[in-house]
Amino acid sequence: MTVARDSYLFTLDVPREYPEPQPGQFVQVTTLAELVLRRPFSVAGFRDGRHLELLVEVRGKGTRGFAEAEYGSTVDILGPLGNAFTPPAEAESAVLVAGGIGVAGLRYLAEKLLVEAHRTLALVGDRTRDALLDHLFPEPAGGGRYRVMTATDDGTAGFHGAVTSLLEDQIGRLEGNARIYACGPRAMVREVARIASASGLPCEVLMEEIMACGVGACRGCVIETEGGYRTACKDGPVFDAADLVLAEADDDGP
Amino acid sequence: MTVARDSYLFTLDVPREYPEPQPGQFVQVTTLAELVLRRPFSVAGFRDGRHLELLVEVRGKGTRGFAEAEYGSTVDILGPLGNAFTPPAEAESAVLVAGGIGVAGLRYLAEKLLVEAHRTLALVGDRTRDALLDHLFPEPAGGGRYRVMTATDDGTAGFHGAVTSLLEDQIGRLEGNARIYACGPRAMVREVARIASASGLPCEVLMEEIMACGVGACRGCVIETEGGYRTACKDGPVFDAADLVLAEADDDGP
Amino acid sequence: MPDLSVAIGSLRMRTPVMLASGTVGYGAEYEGLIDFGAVGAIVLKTVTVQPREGNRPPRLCETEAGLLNAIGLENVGIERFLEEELPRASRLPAPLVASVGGGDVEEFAELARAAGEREEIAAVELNISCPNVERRRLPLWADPDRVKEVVVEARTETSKPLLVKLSPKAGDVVSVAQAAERAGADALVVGNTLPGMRIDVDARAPRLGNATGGLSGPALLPVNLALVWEVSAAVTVPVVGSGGVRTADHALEYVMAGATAVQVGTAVFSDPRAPSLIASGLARTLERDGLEDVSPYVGLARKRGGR
Amino acid sequence: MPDLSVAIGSLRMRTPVMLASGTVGYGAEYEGLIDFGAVGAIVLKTVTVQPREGNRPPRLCETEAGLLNAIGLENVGIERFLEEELPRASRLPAPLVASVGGGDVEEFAELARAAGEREEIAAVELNISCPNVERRRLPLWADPDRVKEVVVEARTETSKPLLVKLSPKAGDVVSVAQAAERAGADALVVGNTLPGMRIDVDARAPRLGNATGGLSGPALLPVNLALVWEVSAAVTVPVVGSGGVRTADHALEYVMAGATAVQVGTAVFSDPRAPSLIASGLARTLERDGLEDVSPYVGLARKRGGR
Ligand SMILES: Cc1cc2nc3c(=O)[nH]c(=O)nc-3n(C[C@H](O)[C@H](O)[C@H](O)COP(=O)(O)OP(=O)(O)OC[C@H]3O[C@@H](n4cnc5c(N)ncnc54)[C@H](O)[C@@H]3O)c2cc1C
Ligand SMILES: Cc1cc2nc3c(=O)[nH]c(=O)nc-3n(C[C@H](O)[C@H](O)[C@H](O)COP(=O)(O)OP(=O)(O)OC[C@H]3O[C@@H](n4cnc5c(N)ncnc54)[C@H](O)[C@@H]3O)c2cc1C
Ligand SMILES: Cc1cc2nc3c(=O)[nH]c(=O)nc-3n(C[C@H](O)[C@H](O)[C@H](O)COP(=O)(O)O)c2cc1C
Ligand SMILES: Cc1cc2nc3c(=O)[nH]c(=O)nc-3n(C[C@H](O)[C@H](O)[C@H](O)COP(=O)(O)O)c2cc1C
Ligand code: FES
Ligand code: FES
Repeated sequence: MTVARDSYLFTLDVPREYPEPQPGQFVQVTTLAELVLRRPFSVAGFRDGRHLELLVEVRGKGTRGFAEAEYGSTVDILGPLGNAFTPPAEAESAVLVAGGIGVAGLRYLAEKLLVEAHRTLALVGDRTRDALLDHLFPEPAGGGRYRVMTATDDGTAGFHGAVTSLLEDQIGRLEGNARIYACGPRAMVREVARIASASGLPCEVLMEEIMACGVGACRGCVIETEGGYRTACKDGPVFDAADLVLAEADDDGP
Repeated sequence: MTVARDSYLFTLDVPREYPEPQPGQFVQVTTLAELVLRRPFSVAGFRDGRHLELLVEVRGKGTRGFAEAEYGSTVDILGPLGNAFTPPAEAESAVLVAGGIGVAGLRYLAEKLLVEAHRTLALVGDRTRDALLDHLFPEPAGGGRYRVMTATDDGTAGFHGAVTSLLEDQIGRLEGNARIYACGPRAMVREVARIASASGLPCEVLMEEIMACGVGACRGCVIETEGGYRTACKDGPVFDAADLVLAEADDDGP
Repeated sequence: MPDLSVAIGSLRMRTPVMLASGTVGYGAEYEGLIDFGAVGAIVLKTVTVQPREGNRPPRLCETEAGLLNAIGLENVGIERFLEEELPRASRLPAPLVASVGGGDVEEFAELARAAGEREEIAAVELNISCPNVERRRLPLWADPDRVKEVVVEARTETSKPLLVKLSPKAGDVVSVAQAAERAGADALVVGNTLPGMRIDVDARAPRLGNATGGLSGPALLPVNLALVWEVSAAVTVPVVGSGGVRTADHALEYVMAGATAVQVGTAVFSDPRAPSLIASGLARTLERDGLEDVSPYVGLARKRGGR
Repeated sequence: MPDLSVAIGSLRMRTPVMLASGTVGYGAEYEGLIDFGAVGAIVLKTVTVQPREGNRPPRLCETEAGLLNAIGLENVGIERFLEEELPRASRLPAPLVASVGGGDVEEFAELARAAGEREEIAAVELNISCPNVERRRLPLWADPDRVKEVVVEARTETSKPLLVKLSPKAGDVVSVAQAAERAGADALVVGNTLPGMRIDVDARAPRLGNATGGLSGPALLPVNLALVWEVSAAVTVPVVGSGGVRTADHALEYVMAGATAVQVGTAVFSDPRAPSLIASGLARTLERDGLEDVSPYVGLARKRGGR
């Protein structure tokens, strides 16, 4: 299903014995037979124990091949893999910050939080209105415990500016403790980490790196942390923002 | 259009200015974007100056990719390339010997001969009835100047035995001069050449070799002849059988 | 049921399908995903004397039909390897081969002794493509004389089978292979990755943090296959083919070129079932051809028309 | 309109897109198919002193993302080349570079003189990957000392720009490059094909009549790109990248790695329009980046984060 220009939501029927993924985990997908590596995608939803949802933005050969896969075809996936987000404590509100396709990494978490009626604020940013993926987050429920706000760089929808500015704007208005969850471009992640640190709030981020094995064997997907290199596939993809060494030079990402 | 298990007849609409191919010529086709080489296919028919026909047997990646191309998609072809069969003289009957997909290399010639009402005997051989491609030759016309006979290795249709045995059987019954045209597996070609030579009949064969440039530039597709190596793409693909050096060891083909 | 087993000295392998060093880590990471029962031997990730941090990321980059990696030999060092990783790996139902990488002759000797002492280890593979600590004109992997020294010293330190893994970037691989054989290698692995790089033209920078890396996968197959062809004609010890093996037919290509076994690396990333599928494919081919074991295939392409 | 022209000494090229030796024959074969007006120079098929028959077929084999060829330097010999082929080629609207392959120093000198004398020829490329006539331990392409001799002698025979085409199979390509530079080469072409082979497991024989051949195409790109990266850091003369260039972005990768121009070979087989598409793609990129010529791109990846 096309959900924005060049972004697609896939529903995969998984076998009955498929283990329930945790929010933050991902799967390694064979997108095109001729590619040497699988492609990692966050679990963006899991329904009835049988339907695994992936939200994919076309970026290169593999994602394009996957987007063009025929409806009804069989997909080879490995996973769920990796660690998971720490659920917020009873008293903490959850603040989700998603930039662009980063929505994919937080959507399953958002759904769980909604089901649990946890106090949640989801901030979704993108360049412009047509690109925004906020509608992929679950619909705000009654009672006001779960809210979605948007930001666009060009001001065509929601807050006019970066989603991180929206975060700064909102963070002061939160009542009680909060825990931040972020997924998006490197520069955004770095800025969220800075804001969290400045506000003394715990913050977890989902990090993307090119992957080969996906199971911690090849040491190909490492992320620099205060404790040295850690694998995004096994030690991550979720990291405590305070542990990460995020250099400006790496903002382009892998 | 599927014409036998794993064989397909394609009709390509060519631009109005497309040059009329001669029987024996071929085109170089981009079958799959990720392949490094185009694939050569004989012109198997040309209608109304606008429709180029190719008859393709799935052998590997390229032919499979081509067979799976969607109806209505655009195909990138180079050609017509190569030399052509020498038309039979007025007084010569034409004997066409096709083994397997070799039908592709002689079909266009057969059609021309039929149109010209030339005395023609087409012999088509294959392993078994279901594989036979004789129905791709034009239907025998009235007047008996054009005949198609078949041979199968397992005797399920036509002559029971190799098409070359059928040729030996028929060659004695021909009236007047004849000229032989052959296309098929190396071993068959070698045997036809031997029979032609023994009978003193002129014989031309269409030779297959793996090709890169298709225009005589790379020297990759050479065939051994009495006069040294000749390119299948430019000096050929049609060769005078008497000039060829056909070693038994090469029967497997390229 | 044909017998797929092959041996390199006392290293007896159920099938000629080994797992290549560095691609399956210390093995346990792939537990439950790879059918280790179908595997001839697991070559563990190369260990060095000291732990190594490895290169800065990105460390991977996919290229046409290939993978570039610049892991930089990140590893926990021989000590923690022997203490922590080896016990975990030894639970797996396949023989273990330790891969060791030294910066000089002494380190190789030390590593070979330390690894060879452990009964969990069936054989030792010397990875001579490692970055050099010494500053010499010729890097180790290209210098037959130094390779000979390394193998001679390692040989004195262990009686376990010694495999020497050659680098395709050595201009004269055959001389290096012969030197290793003369020095007492029990088998030659041909070979490691080839240096390569890609540039991100938008970022205007190399795609790998280390700029260059090693090329593996299908793109490497024809290159290492030609080296197996050359090397196996020039030595008498078994040759193990490595580079781009994904199917039973690829394994057979290496075997027909002169290899006794193959190592599978990159293919495991796209399909952890690849090793067992290759083994069962080989078994089917043997059955089709009415053969009892793989030995008649070894070097067959040379006997048949190979010039 | 940005200016794509680049120069190697007196060889002035309209665009940095050259046609690689051996892939377009003597040029005329591709008349009407390649837009020679968009091409910087045509490197003609390597000629030798005596005519050569070449290798027995099959001479080609496609492999994953690559092509193996074993043409065996089939050519008409320098005499017929100068008499018959050159006049035909000189009709084409692009400068001609003669590629010559000698078996020893004297042959290279003779060929460079004979080719350099002709005004139709704008530059001479020395193909040092040729099979050797002399029997030495090191083949020519791997021996810096011999390469130096070859270039020195060729240099005395012609004042036309001399390009030296290196082989990626030389273990130490940088030393060979530096030797060629010191001997007077005006540019280095990096590089030729890499040895490779495939085996037909059904026929149980090599797919090429000559068993092994040279690997070209996309699979070769990362390997030769890494060599351009290394070589261009070690020499001051222009470097020309060759291996797997199919798109303007591939050409840019070579340029950002340090090349001044590129050669396109195998890509012409799949699309004779590739050279002109690459040239127009480069022009568009220059325009987008607001640049007037390609020189700011040369080696840019090293300036930016290249380590
Ligand atoms: C844990 C994890 C979860 C992810 N979840 C999602 C998701 O839910 N939805 C989604 O659309 N994408 C997700 N990604 C990113 C996705 O994996 C890449 O976009 C994809 O691999 C690109 O493949 P490609 O063949 O289309 O692009 P390529 O042609 O391989 O590359 C295109 C560009 O993307 C970069 N790239 C390649 N692989 C990655 C990667 N693994 N991570 C980041 N950048 C990469 C390349 O360097 C290049 O610049 C996730 C990545 C990780 C590591
Ligand atoms: C002048 C000429 C005309 C041809 N006409 C036809 C035709 O009309 N219809 C048709 O179906 N086929 C024809 N062929 C053969 C066709 O080109 C090959 O079957 C095709 O290239 C195989 O491509 P592939 O990718 O499917 O197979 P691959 O995977 O490339 O190879 C499969 C097998 O076929 C062999 N092979 C590959 N290329 C060729 C080749 N060019 N010639 C012979 N064997 C090859 C390989 O060595 C291998 O054993 C012709 C070939 C030539 C040279
Ligand atoms: C991510 C990665 C890490 C590797 N690490 C090592 C290593 O530590 N030691 C070693 O000898 N080879 C290492 N290799 C090389 C492989 O063992 C193998 O020889 C090579 O990849 C070619 O085989 P393949 O194409 O099947 O992968 C590594 C390869 C990859 C892809
Ligand atoms: C069929 C073929 C023939 C070649 N002949 C020659 C040659 O005669 N002389 C030479 O220097 N290089 C020759 N090459 C190498 C090419 O010039 C080029 O350097 C190499 O193919 C890598 O570039 P590519 O990947 O763009 O093809 C040949 C390559 C091919 C594919
Ligand atoms: S992808 Fe192999 S360790 Fe993460
Ligand atoms: S294919 Fe290039 S000469 Fe025939």
